[in-house]
This record gives sequence, structure tokens and C-alpha cells, in this order.
Amino acid sequence: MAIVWSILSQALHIVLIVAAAPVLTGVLRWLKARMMGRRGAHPLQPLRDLLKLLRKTPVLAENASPVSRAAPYLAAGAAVAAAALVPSFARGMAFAPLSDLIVVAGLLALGRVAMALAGMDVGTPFGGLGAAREMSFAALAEPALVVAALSLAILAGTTNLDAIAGAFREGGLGLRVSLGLALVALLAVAIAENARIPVDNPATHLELTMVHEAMILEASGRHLALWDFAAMLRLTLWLALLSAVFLPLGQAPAGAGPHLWILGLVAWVAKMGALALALAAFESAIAKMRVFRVPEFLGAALLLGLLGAVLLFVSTGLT
Amino acid sequence: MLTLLLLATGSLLALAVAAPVLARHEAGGRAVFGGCAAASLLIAMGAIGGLLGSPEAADLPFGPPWGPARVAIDALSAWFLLILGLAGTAASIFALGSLHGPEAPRRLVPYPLFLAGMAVTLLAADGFTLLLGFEAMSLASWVLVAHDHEEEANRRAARIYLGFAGFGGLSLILAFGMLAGGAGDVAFAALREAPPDGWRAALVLALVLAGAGSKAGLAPLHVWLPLAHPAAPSHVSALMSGAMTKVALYVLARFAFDLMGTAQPLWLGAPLVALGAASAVIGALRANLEDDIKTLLACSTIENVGLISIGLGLALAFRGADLPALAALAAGAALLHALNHAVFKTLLFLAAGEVLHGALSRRIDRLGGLIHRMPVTAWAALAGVAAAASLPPLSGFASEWLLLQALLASWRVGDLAFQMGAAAATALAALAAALAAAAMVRFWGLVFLGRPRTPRAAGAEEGGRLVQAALILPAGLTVLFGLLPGLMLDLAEPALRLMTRAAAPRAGFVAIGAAEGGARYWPLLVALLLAAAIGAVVWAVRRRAPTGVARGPIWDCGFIAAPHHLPFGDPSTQPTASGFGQPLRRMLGTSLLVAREGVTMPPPGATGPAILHSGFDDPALVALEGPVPRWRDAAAAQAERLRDLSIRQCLGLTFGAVVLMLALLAWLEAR
Amino acid sequence: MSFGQLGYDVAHLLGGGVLLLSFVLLYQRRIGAVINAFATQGTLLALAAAWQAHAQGAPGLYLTAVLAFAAKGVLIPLALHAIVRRLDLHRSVETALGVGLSMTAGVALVGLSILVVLPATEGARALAREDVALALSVVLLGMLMMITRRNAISQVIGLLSLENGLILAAIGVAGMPLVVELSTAALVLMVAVVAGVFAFQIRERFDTLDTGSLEEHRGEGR
Amino acid sequence: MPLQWAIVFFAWGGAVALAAVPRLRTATMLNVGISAVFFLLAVALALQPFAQHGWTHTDALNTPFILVSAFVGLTTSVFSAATLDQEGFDHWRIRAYHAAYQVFMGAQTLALLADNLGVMWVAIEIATLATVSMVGVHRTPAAFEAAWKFFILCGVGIALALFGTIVLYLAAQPLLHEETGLSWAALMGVAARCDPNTLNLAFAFLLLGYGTKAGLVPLHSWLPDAHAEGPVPISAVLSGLLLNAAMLAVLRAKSIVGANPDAIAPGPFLLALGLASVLLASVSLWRRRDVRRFFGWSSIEHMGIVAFAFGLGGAAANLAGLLHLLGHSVIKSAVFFGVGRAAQAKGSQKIADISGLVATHPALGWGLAFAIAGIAGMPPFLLFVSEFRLLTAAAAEAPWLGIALVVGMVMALAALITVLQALCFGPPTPDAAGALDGWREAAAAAPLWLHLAVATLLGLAMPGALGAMLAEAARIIG
Repeated sequence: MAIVWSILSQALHIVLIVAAAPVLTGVLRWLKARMMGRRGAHPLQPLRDLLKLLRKTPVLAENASPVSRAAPYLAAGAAVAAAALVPSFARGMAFAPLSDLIVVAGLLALGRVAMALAGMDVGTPFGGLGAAREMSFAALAEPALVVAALSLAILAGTTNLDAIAGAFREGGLGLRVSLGLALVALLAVAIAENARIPVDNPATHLELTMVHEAMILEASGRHLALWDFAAMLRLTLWLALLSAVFLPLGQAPAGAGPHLWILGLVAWVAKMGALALALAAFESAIAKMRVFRVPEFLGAALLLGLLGAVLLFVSTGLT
Repeated sequence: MLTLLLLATGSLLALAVAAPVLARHEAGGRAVFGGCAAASLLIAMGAIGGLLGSPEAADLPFGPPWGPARVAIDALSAWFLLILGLAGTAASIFALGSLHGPEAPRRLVPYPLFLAGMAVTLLAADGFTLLLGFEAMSLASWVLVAHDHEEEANRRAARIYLGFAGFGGLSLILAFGMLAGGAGDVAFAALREAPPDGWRAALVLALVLAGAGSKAGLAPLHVWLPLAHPAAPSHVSALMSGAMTKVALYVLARFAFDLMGTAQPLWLGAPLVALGAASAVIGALRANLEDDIKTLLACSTIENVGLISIGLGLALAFRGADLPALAALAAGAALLHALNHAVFKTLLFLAAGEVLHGALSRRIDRLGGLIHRMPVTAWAALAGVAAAASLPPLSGFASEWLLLQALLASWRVGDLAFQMGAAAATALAALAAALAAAAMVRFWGLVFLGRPRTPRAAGAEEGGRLVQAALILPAGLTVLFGLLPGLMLDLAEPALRLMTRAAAPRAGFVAIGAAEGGARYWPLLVALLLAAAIGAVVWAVRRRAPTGVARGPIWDCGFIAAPHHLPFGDPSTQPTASGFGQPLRRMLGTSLLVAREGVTMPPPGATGPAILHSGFDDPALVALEGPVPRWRDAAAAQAERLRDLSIRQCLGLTFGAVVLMLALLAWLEAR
Repeated sequence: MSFGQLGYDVAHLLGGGVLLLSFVLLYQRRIGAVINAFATQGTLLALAAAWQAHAQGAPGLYLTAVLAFAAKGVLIPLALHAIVRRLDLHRSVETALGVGLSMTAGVALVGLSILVVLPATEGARALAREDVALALSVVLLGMLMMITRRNAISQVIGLLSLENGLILAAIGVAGMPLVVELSTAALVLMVAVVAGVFAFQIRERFDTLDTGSLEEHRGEGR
Repeated sequence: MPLQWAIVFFAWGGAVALAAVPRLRTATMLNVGISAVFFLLAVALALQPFAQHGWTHTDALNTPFILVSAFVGLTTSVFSAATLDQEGFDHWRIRAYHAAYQVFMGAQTLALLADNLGVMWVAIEIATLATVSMVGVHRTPAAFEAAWKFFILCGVGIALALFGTIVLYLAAQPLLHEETGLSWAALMGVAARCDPNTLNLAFAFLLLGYGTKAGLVPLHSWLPDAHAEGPVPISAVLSGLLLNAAMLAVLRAKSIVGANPDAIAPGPFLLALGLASVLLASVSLWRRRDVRRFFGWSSIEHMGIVAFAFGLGGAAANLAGLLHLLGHSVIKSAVFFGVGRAAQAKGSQKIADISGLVATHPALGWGLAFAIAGIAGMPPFLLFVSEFRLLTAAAAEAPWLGIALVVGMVMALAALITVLQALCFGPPTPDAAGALDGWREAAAAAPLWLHLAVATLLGLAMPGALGAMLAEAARIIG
């Protein structure tokens, strides 16, 4: 029986997170507009855009290779696969054993590489520029992520997201400085990975500063729809990940059956909403930084993460 | 098994001897390379047999004046023989396929010798035989590095290469001497009896790091590698990067895990971890800045060697801290990554050789858009690139996942200083992996994607059947090892037991695990999940979207018609090698590699492109070619003053010696 | 025989005379006088050899004595005089080290050799000890002369007196086998040197101080 | 007449005969013939059981060297037959050269055979006189400079050696019967009971005297120039044979002093001289512009290594030293064959004028390349084996000294590689006149490859008898 529940919850989780992606983006934009004193578009607008884009025939450059056509599917698929591994409203879902933090990072990297290659496919300056910056920022984000993972692994004894969430849920760890530091590091990584302010501005097409947009300038039609969808999904994934690890309360054990899921669902939606609100506030509060300030931003995150790990060493050494 | 392996080695030597005669005939080259391919395949099979079977040993009928040369095979050497066999097979088939007409003896003779030297090194059971193979391997590959000696650059590479080889050999001899002690018996069995301790152990490790480390390309003795590997013919570069560095790492492992005994303290691993982390970052960063594809790949080799040595160092430390399971985990990560890197780096070098052969250039800025003209090469290379970028579900990711797990567990070693160092190493390893991904995207994207940058690149041609086979074979292995790392880890188990007296955590047939009940990685399931997700996406899109695509000119924020004299567009409107490296050069290069860059802008109103000049100096190379020769020349100048004496003054020297000696005697006798 | 006996005294006297003449060689400033001093040394050496032949009852040594006298007492000095005339070297010896200094150095060398030999040869008989000490001093003085004189003739003479020291040692050690052959062979070497000087008319070749010319002499000119 | 004397006097008789032959072709052929017979005699001598005949003896220490010197003498005569007409000799010099060659061969064999130290001294003196005349045979100012320097320095050197010999007898005098007074075997017998201080004095003079001929720093000044002037084949025999004889003389002295527990330990002196030679040579190599002088300096380095080995002492290090001497004889003479032929072909012995040999003369170029690699201690040649043995022993006994030695060896190695590539690789320089016709070109390259083959054989598959002999010799030296 438990197996059935876990599979069901897994399926529900996938549907939920896929559906949530456009909506979350819409809500985020709406919140930002509100905070800036604009009315803002309807929260479902991104969904409508996607559907509209899907109906259009993409235009490819003459010298576009199969890469241009395959990459969007690969990126979207990788995003979906990664999203399927992150616990959301319940723990112990069917894929829980697979949900390793490093594997998730690897799947995200897969999508990133696909996007970079797609950007370079037809040999435009913008594509190359975007790819170069994307990969460089990732190179600095990766260590921060792994160091944060180090702190989590020391506390939970594993890098399995589900187990980590469980360990934090059961508590006994209490509140730790090092956890806070790891959280900051992860937040910085999330911002960089999703090309949000202050690293990049998702709403602009100003060539010299853009990173993410530069790579998909050539994309159109369903390809563009897939790129956008992958981006939205990644944002959702990160928020889900943060909430699962640092706000584990309310997660239902998958085996417990639907009646408890409801509670978990409510809690999850609330957490995501809160995170979206916080992100919107953060983004509208500060300005985008110059491209070559980003390394300092991520380097600081890395150092904080390291500091957290060291503090942990000390504390574990004492106890 | 041992007889089989010796047979293969002997046949390689025979081929080398016969090569000068064969070279006269049209089919001579085919015979040699075909024979090498067969022998390599034999070696691979013998290695698998050795991994499954029990250790064997034998004495050769010849050897140094003081005794026979001893050979043996155990799990550790068998594992590296497997690496050698796989890389050798692919490289030999490639060489066979890219033959055109008769081959010069100087390219034909050393190749089998090179393979045989590596095999002897791996089979050796005493210090002399090991050094014999080690130096023979260096000498043979030196001839191949110098094969195009009309070029000053290649001569420089060969000079530095052979110099480092000799230095490494001498250091290793000293290391063996330190281990052997007064008895002077360098048979491995005898060396195991008396493990060194205290400063002797430290000195041995330092000498081994100087000897084997320099051969493997560990910083700061890596400088010869980016010079020498590209200078050799491509199939040899593949072997040098894929197999030779592994042979050096084997020597390192043989010393650190076997000959120096199991009762070594924790800190013995620290230098390996530190040097490995440094090499990983330096190599990966340089790979992002080089604009010669073979040099780029050589730098990525430095990075991977660094990662492997981190694994070995961690295993040593864990073993010293009495954490056998973790030691096995780290050692398994190292061995697995050695195998995976050997396969995908061989693949990449062979692809680079095919690119060089098809588009007649190794410089990124003269290539581009090759995926249209050389699809097989491009897709095969993509497999290698994805593995080198450690993307799931390919082989590189599996081994680096294991390595990261080992690093994440390194805090279990109680020592605080070690914990901090390991945390830093963790960050550096992750940085290196991500940098490697960037470098690989740069390599594949600029070479195979985009538009051709020269007419020759536009007219590139795919290689023959054999060449494609030589590319597809390692590509397939890369995927296979990526999907079944558990299988390979089980195969490596005897080697792990030999190194750490423990087995890697069992995680079943298709998975690898960090620890009993710890994190797991199921490559097959992840691959299936990925495939399913992609399938779902495709299905969903197909349901709503119209099929087919429209073709149009490149948009690029506005349409610009290509100038007439450049049918495939103006190359200068494409990202260049140095342009693509710019962000990393600014972020890290300036601090780590004293990188520099400058832009020459066209005058206002002119339509010419802005040219970006950039470059960097590897500090180690600067030191090698700056201060060191200066000190040497200063010393030489002093020595010359002694030489310019007249006969009378030379007599004065003799006289002085006599008087000094007599005074010494008088003094001694007075006491 | 031991101290106070005639044989000892004579041998000692002759040995001392050879040593004294080495000092004279160091001291002389005029080349002719140097050659004459060397001739005297050779003659004294011959006498010493003859006396040892008598004292040790070794007839072979008489041959050594005759050879020494003929070669070093007569022929070689004549040849050297001839060379001096032939190359008309200016008659004074220019020294690299002042005469006074070289004399003091010589004294120091004698002290050194005695210091080395006397404890060294405890086992041997007194006469041998004395003799070896004297011989060693002569050898060292010969070398000193070779490196403190600038022109070829006096350097050759330094070598020759060095060789005298060897013979002195050889004859002093009673019962040395092959002593005649060895002394003859050594003499051959010396004659060869003199012949070299004579044949190639060497003035300064010992002492080419101009390193530039050395460079091209040594075939390493750029 | 026992074979030991027959072989010597055969060579000297050959010298007399050669002195009478003015025609180049005849003389060279006769020389080859004599050397061949000489080699056969040496083999026969080696096959005989060890024995003592009056002043001479054969033992495990000198037999291998007699074999090697006869071998090198043979190959050198072949090489000189192939290339001598490039020297442009008149018939007087042809006579002088060949006569001196055989005189030298005989004398240095006698020096190896001698049991009586006096005889050994006389033999070495004769060898010196012969080589001096060969070095100076060109009569150019450079040749004069070299020959005269060689003559004077070595003259003083062997004079010192004679003094040492006399003092040695003085030490043994109370214990020995007159006739056997200078016999090495007899001295070894009584060395333990001799007066140690006298032995010290004797050792000092023997070391400095014969050390001069062995070219140990600071007594080395004559060596590079003597190797660089004179006919090409002479460099080969100088490096290959003369140095061995001198080093063996030093060894005999060392073994006597070493046999006396109260005397000073001779090892440290050899260690010091050896290390000094290696270090000085390894830096001086970098300043050479003349290729034959370069390899002369490399000979100094290798003699230093040998001295280091014997100074270290012990069975392993002694074996290493002996192997190194043998290997150096074989490989260095091969190098000089190659270098000499190249210098003739390019009409200059400046390193800058010789380049790209592998392109223009493949057999010569690659042969030379591998010979230099062998000199640098690369496998599979004998020097690799000996250096392995030496360094393992050094690391076990005195690691820091071993590291100092390796520093010097690495610097020398780098210099050798640089010159190797400068000579063999790169764009070829034009050939001067003097290309040999086919078979002579082959005959000039053949000895080089033969030596490489022999060096490999000795390194990896040494005949058991020879190996046992060397082990025994290592024990003799003590």
C-alpha cells in the first residue's frame, strides 16, 4: 500500500510542480509590479504566453545544426527530471532514493550546458557572450553549492535531499549559525542559477548585461516556449528545494495517505508564496550589479559557506 | 594471465624491432599499428583476467647484473593495465585508420616501444624493472614528441619533456634506495618488509611526488605537459594523456599504498590532496584560456590528474585515520576516475586529431561549424565532452560524484587542520569540475558549432571507417561506464582491497553508494527518468505545436548581410577563443595565472573589428625558464673563471691540492 | 745504521745539500745561475746515490748515480744553456711571486713536510725518515718553483728538481726494487719535457695569461 | 713467454711495424688487423684462469677492463680506418699516429695487467707519452696548447704518483721481502700491519697523482682540451681507456689503504673529489661551444660519479662504480665516434655549426642521439643500470649526498639533452666537403651502433661469468 501511495504522491508532485512553475513566475512578476506601484499583468500571463508560443512555428537560422532543435527538449527534460527529485509537499515519494543533491545539481548543469551550446550553435556574438558568462558564473556558483552541501551532509550524514529534509524535520539539530551561513550561500547560488537580480535581470534585453537571455536570442516558437518553461521550472525547483531543506515543517510522509497530503500541500503553497514574496521584495529593493562584480558576490557566498563548515567542525570537534 | 600479458608485451617489442624493415614496404605501417591494436586488446583482456584471477609473479630470463628482472600482476596493476589496454586499442586503431602511404621509421619504431614501456612499468615487481619501463616509456615518447623537430616549439617541448623525464627517473631511483635501505634489494616483496617511518617516509613521499608526480602532471611540475602532449602525433597524445599519466599515478599508488606499508600516518595523504587540488584548478583554468585544442585537452588532463590524486590522498588519510570504508570509497573514486578519464580523454584527443586532419588546424580561431562537415566526429566528441564536463549520466559524473562524496565525508577524520584543508579542497574540486565544464563547452561549441572561421574549416572532411570506429569505440565505453559504474567498481574491488584492506560500500549492481545506508547514485534510473522526462516534454509539445521549422537568416538582433568575400559570414563577428575565455580570465586568471589582456579599438567611425589581445604565463613555467637558468648561468660563469687559468695556474691548483692534503694529514695525525 | 754514525751523517749531509740547492734555485734571479745551481743539485744527487749504493751494498744504485750525473749534471744543463742562447731569453728570471715571499713559502713547505713525514714514518729506519722528509721538501719546492716562475726554462728546471726529489726518496729507501728502472723511466720523462721545450722553442706557453687568446687556442672562440 | 706479456709485446711489435708503413690505406688496414688479433689475445687471456706472472697478474678487477679496452681499441681502429683520410696526414704523421696508437694500447694494457705498482707506473707514463704525441700531432697552436698542458700537468701528476709509490714501499718495507716489495697482492696481504700514517701519506700522493690522470676536479684542467684536439679517434681511446687505467690505479691504492683499519678512511676523499667533479662539470657543460670539449667535460662528470661510487664503498656501490666505468668506456667512445664523424662531415666542431643530423645522416644522427641519451643515463644502456645501483646505494647510505649528486646529474642531463637536440634535430646545416663513399660511411657508423648494442647487452643481459667476475672485483676493492 505504501508503495502505491509513494508512487501516487510522486506523480502528484510532478504534476503539481510542473503546473506551479508558470504560475509562480506570474505571481512573482505580479508582486514585483505591485511593489513598484504598477498594476502588473495577470499571474497567469506567463502560462498564456507559453501556450501562445507553442502554437507558433519556430524560425531557425540556415546554419543551425540539430543542436538548436534538440537542446530545448534536453533542457526542459533535465529541468523536469530535477524537479521530480526535489521533495515538495511530502517526503518518501517514489523517487526519494534518487533525490541526491549532487545529482540534482548535475541535472541542472546538464540543462545549463544544453542552453550554452544552443546559444553558440549559429555563431552569433550574443550567444557566445551569454554562454561564456553563464558557464563562468556557474563555475563560481558550483563551489558555493557544494560547500553548503558539505554543511548539510555533516549535519544529516548524507547528501540525499529527502533524508536531509527528514533529518531537519525531526529536528534535534536545533538552530545553528552554520546552517544560517549555508542558507545564505544557497540563496546566493539560487539567485545566480536563476539569473535573478542582482546577478542578471530576467526582464531586460539590454545586450551588454544580459546573460540568460543572450543565449536564447535566436530561439522562437515552441523552442522559446521550452526555454522559458525550463527557466520557470528551475526557479520553482530552487524555491522548493530551499523550503524543503530549511522550512521542513508541514511535510507529510508520503506513505501516510492523502488525508495528510492536504496539510502538506497547504503548507507547501504557503511556503512557496512566502519565498516568492521575499524574493520579490529583495529584487525590487536592490539594483542589478555590474557583470564583473558577480564573482565577488558568489565568492562571498563561498566564503560564508566555508565559514559555516569550519564552525561545524569546531562544534562537532567539541561534542 | 601473466604469460598472456608478457606475450603481448614481447610482441610489441618484436614489432618495434621489425618496424625499420617493415617501414620500407607500403603495408608496413598497417602491420605495426594493427599489431599494436591486437596487443593492446590482449593486454586489456589479460588485465580483466588478472582482476578476476589471483596474483601471479615470475622472473624474466634477463635483467640487471645483480639478478633477474621480476614481473608480477596483482589487482592494482591489472586495473591500470586495463586502462592501458583500452586506450592503446583505440589509439592504435585510429593510427591504423589515419595512415596514408608509408610511414617514416622514426614514427613507427617508438610507438610499440612506448606501449611496451608502459606495460613493463605496470608489470614490474622490482624497482629496477619498473624504472626500466618508466624511462623506456619516456624515451620512446620523447622521440614521438620530437617527430616534427623542424619546429622550434616542438624541439623546446621535447627538450623540457625529456629533462623532466630524466629528473623523475632519478628521483624515483632515490626513492627506491631510501625504501630498500642497506640491503639494497629493490624487489617489491623485500621493500614491503621494511616500511619507512618518520622523516624517511616523508622524504620517500617527496621523492615519489617529484618523480611520479612530475610524470603525471601534478602542479607545480606540470609545465612540460601542455607543451609535450600537443607536439606528438594525435594518437600518441591520446596515449600520453590517457595512459601515460595513469601509469605515473600507478607508480604513485604503488608506492603510497603498497610499498610504504599500511601503517602510515594520516598526514601522508595531505600533500597529495593539496597538490591535487592545485593541479585541478590550474589545469581547468588554463583549459579555459588556451586557444590550441590539443593544449586545451592537455590542460584538462592536468585537472583530472589533480582530481585523481585528491582521491588517492584522501584514501591515504582515511586509511591513516583508520576509516577503511571511507578509504575504499576515496580509492574507488580515484581508480574509477582514472579509468573514465583515460577513456574519454583518449576519445577527445583522437577527435582533436581528426579535426586537425580534416580542417588542418589545431587553433580554435581557425575552426568552427565542423558539426556540419564531420558529424560523426562531432557527436562522438560530444560524448567525451559531456563526460569531461561531468554531466549525468555519463562516466565523468559517476566518478566525480564518488569523489565529492569522499570529500564530503572527509570531516570524519578527527584532525581539525585536516578538516579545514579538506573543506577547502572540496570547494576547489567543485570549482575545478565546473571550470572543466566551461572549458569543454568552449572547446566543443567553438570547434564544432557556429560558422567556419576559415575556408579550410568550411571544406573539412570526415575521416575513414576505421577512424570513425576508433572514435565510436571509446564513446560507447564512456556511455557504458557512465551507466554501470557499480559494475566497474565491483571489478575494481580486489584492487581496493589491496590498497585499503577494505571494499568500497556495496550499493548493488547498478548503483554506487557513499556509505552503507548513505547517499546513492543510480545512473541507470537517472538516465531513464531523464529519458522519460524528455519523452513527456516531446509528447506534450507535439500535442499542441505544429511540426517542422522555418529557416531564415541569422537574426542576431538585426540582420547583417555577410560580405561577398566571406561566403560563410565574417569570422570576426563570431566569439573567438580568447573572447570566450574573457570572463574567467578576468575573474580568476589575473590572480592565478598573471593573465593580461588588451583591446585595440578601431578609430571612431571605422568599421574594422576591435581586436582583443590576451595571454597569460603559468608561474611554474616562468620560474623554470626564468630564475633557474639565471642561477645556473651564474654558477657556470664562476666555473668558467676556474677554466680560463693558464697552465701555471692549473699547476697551482694541483699544488694547492697537494699542500691542502698534506696539511690535512698533519692535522689528522696530530690529533 | 743510526744517528751519529758516519754513513748516516754523509747521507744526511748529501740530502741536506740537495734541499739547500732547491732553495738556491728558488733564490737565483739570473737564469744562467739557475741552470748551474740545478747542475750542482744533479751532481749532489748522483753523489748521494753513489753513497747509498755503497752503504746499502746495492750495486744497481751506482748505475742510477752515473745516469743522474750524466743527465742532470752535464747534458741537460748544457741543453738548457743552448736553449737560452738560441731563444736569447733575457737573462733575468721574472717571478710571479717575489723571491722573498717564495723563500718564506719554501721554508713553510719544509716545515710542513717534516710535520707530515716524521710522525708518518715511525716504523721506518731513521735514515729513511730523514730522507723522505728531505725528498718531500725538495718535491714541494720544485712545484713551488714551477708555479712562481714565469718563463719556461725555470719552470722546466722546477720540474727537474722535483724529479730529483723523487730520486732522492727512491734511493733513500733501502732495498727498493726496480729503483733503477723507475729512476730511468722518470729521467726519460724529464728528457722528453726538455726535448719538448727544445724542439718547439717554448718560451711562455706555460703562462698564456691572455684568456682571449686562450679561448681561440682552445678552439672555443665564438 | 706468458700470454700476459705476449699481448703487450704484440702490440708494441705492431707499433714498430706500423712505424715503417707510410701508406695510409695499408697502415690503417694493418692497424685494424693488429687490433683484431690483439682483441682475440685479450679474449684468450680472459678465458685463462686468473694467475700471476712476475710483475703482472690477471684478477677479477682488471680482466673485464682488458676485454673492454681491447674491444674499444678494435672498433676505434675500424673507425679510424674509415675516417682517417679526413685528417689530411702526411706520411710521417701516419707513421707516428699508428705507431703511437699501438704503443698506447700496449702500455695501457700493461698498466691494467700490472701487479707490481712500479711497473704500473712505468706503463702509465709510457701511455702518457704516447697519447701526448697523438694529441699534438696536428701541430696547430690549439693542438700545441692542449698537448703541452696535458704533458705538463700529467707529468707532474705521475711524478707525484711515483713519490706515493715510493712511500708505499717505505710503509711495507719492514714486512716485505725485497723482490715482492711493490707487488699489489703482497701489499694487500700485509697492509693491515703496515704503519698507518705512512700509508696515509702514500695514499695522498697516489690519489692526487693518478687522480690527475683520471681527470678529477681540481686536477682536471688538461682533460677537455686534450679530448678536443688531435685526431678524432684519439678522443675515443682517451675517454674510453686512459681514464679507466688511471681510475683503476686509484682503486688499487684505495684498496691497500682501506685494508688497514688504523689508516684514514679513503672513502671521504674520493667522495669529495667525485662530488666536486660532478657539480663543476654539470655547470661547466652549459658554457661549451665546442662539441668535443663538451663531451670531454661530460667525461669529467662521469669520472666524478665513479669516484663517488667507490668513495661510497660497499659491494653495491663498488659494483655500480665498475659497471659505470665499463659503460662509460663503451658509450662515451660511441659518442665520440658519432661526434667526430659529424664534425668531419660538417667541417667544424662548433655545436652551432652542427644541426639536423637525423635528417641528413639518419644512421649517424639517430645513433648519436641514442648514444648521448645513453650517456645521460637513459635505458636500456649500461649507464642506466649502474646509475640505478649507485643511487639506490647512495640513498640508503647517505641520502643527502645522494640528493646533491642527483642535483648535479640533473643539470648535466639537461645540458646533454640540449646539446643532443641541437646536434641531431632541427633544420640541417649544410655538409662541408668530405662525404665518405658508401662503405666507409657505413664503417664509420657501424662501430657506433655496435657499441650501443654491446652497452644494451651488458646492461640487461650481462653474461653470467662477467657478472660474477665484477661481483668478485667489487669485493676485492672492499
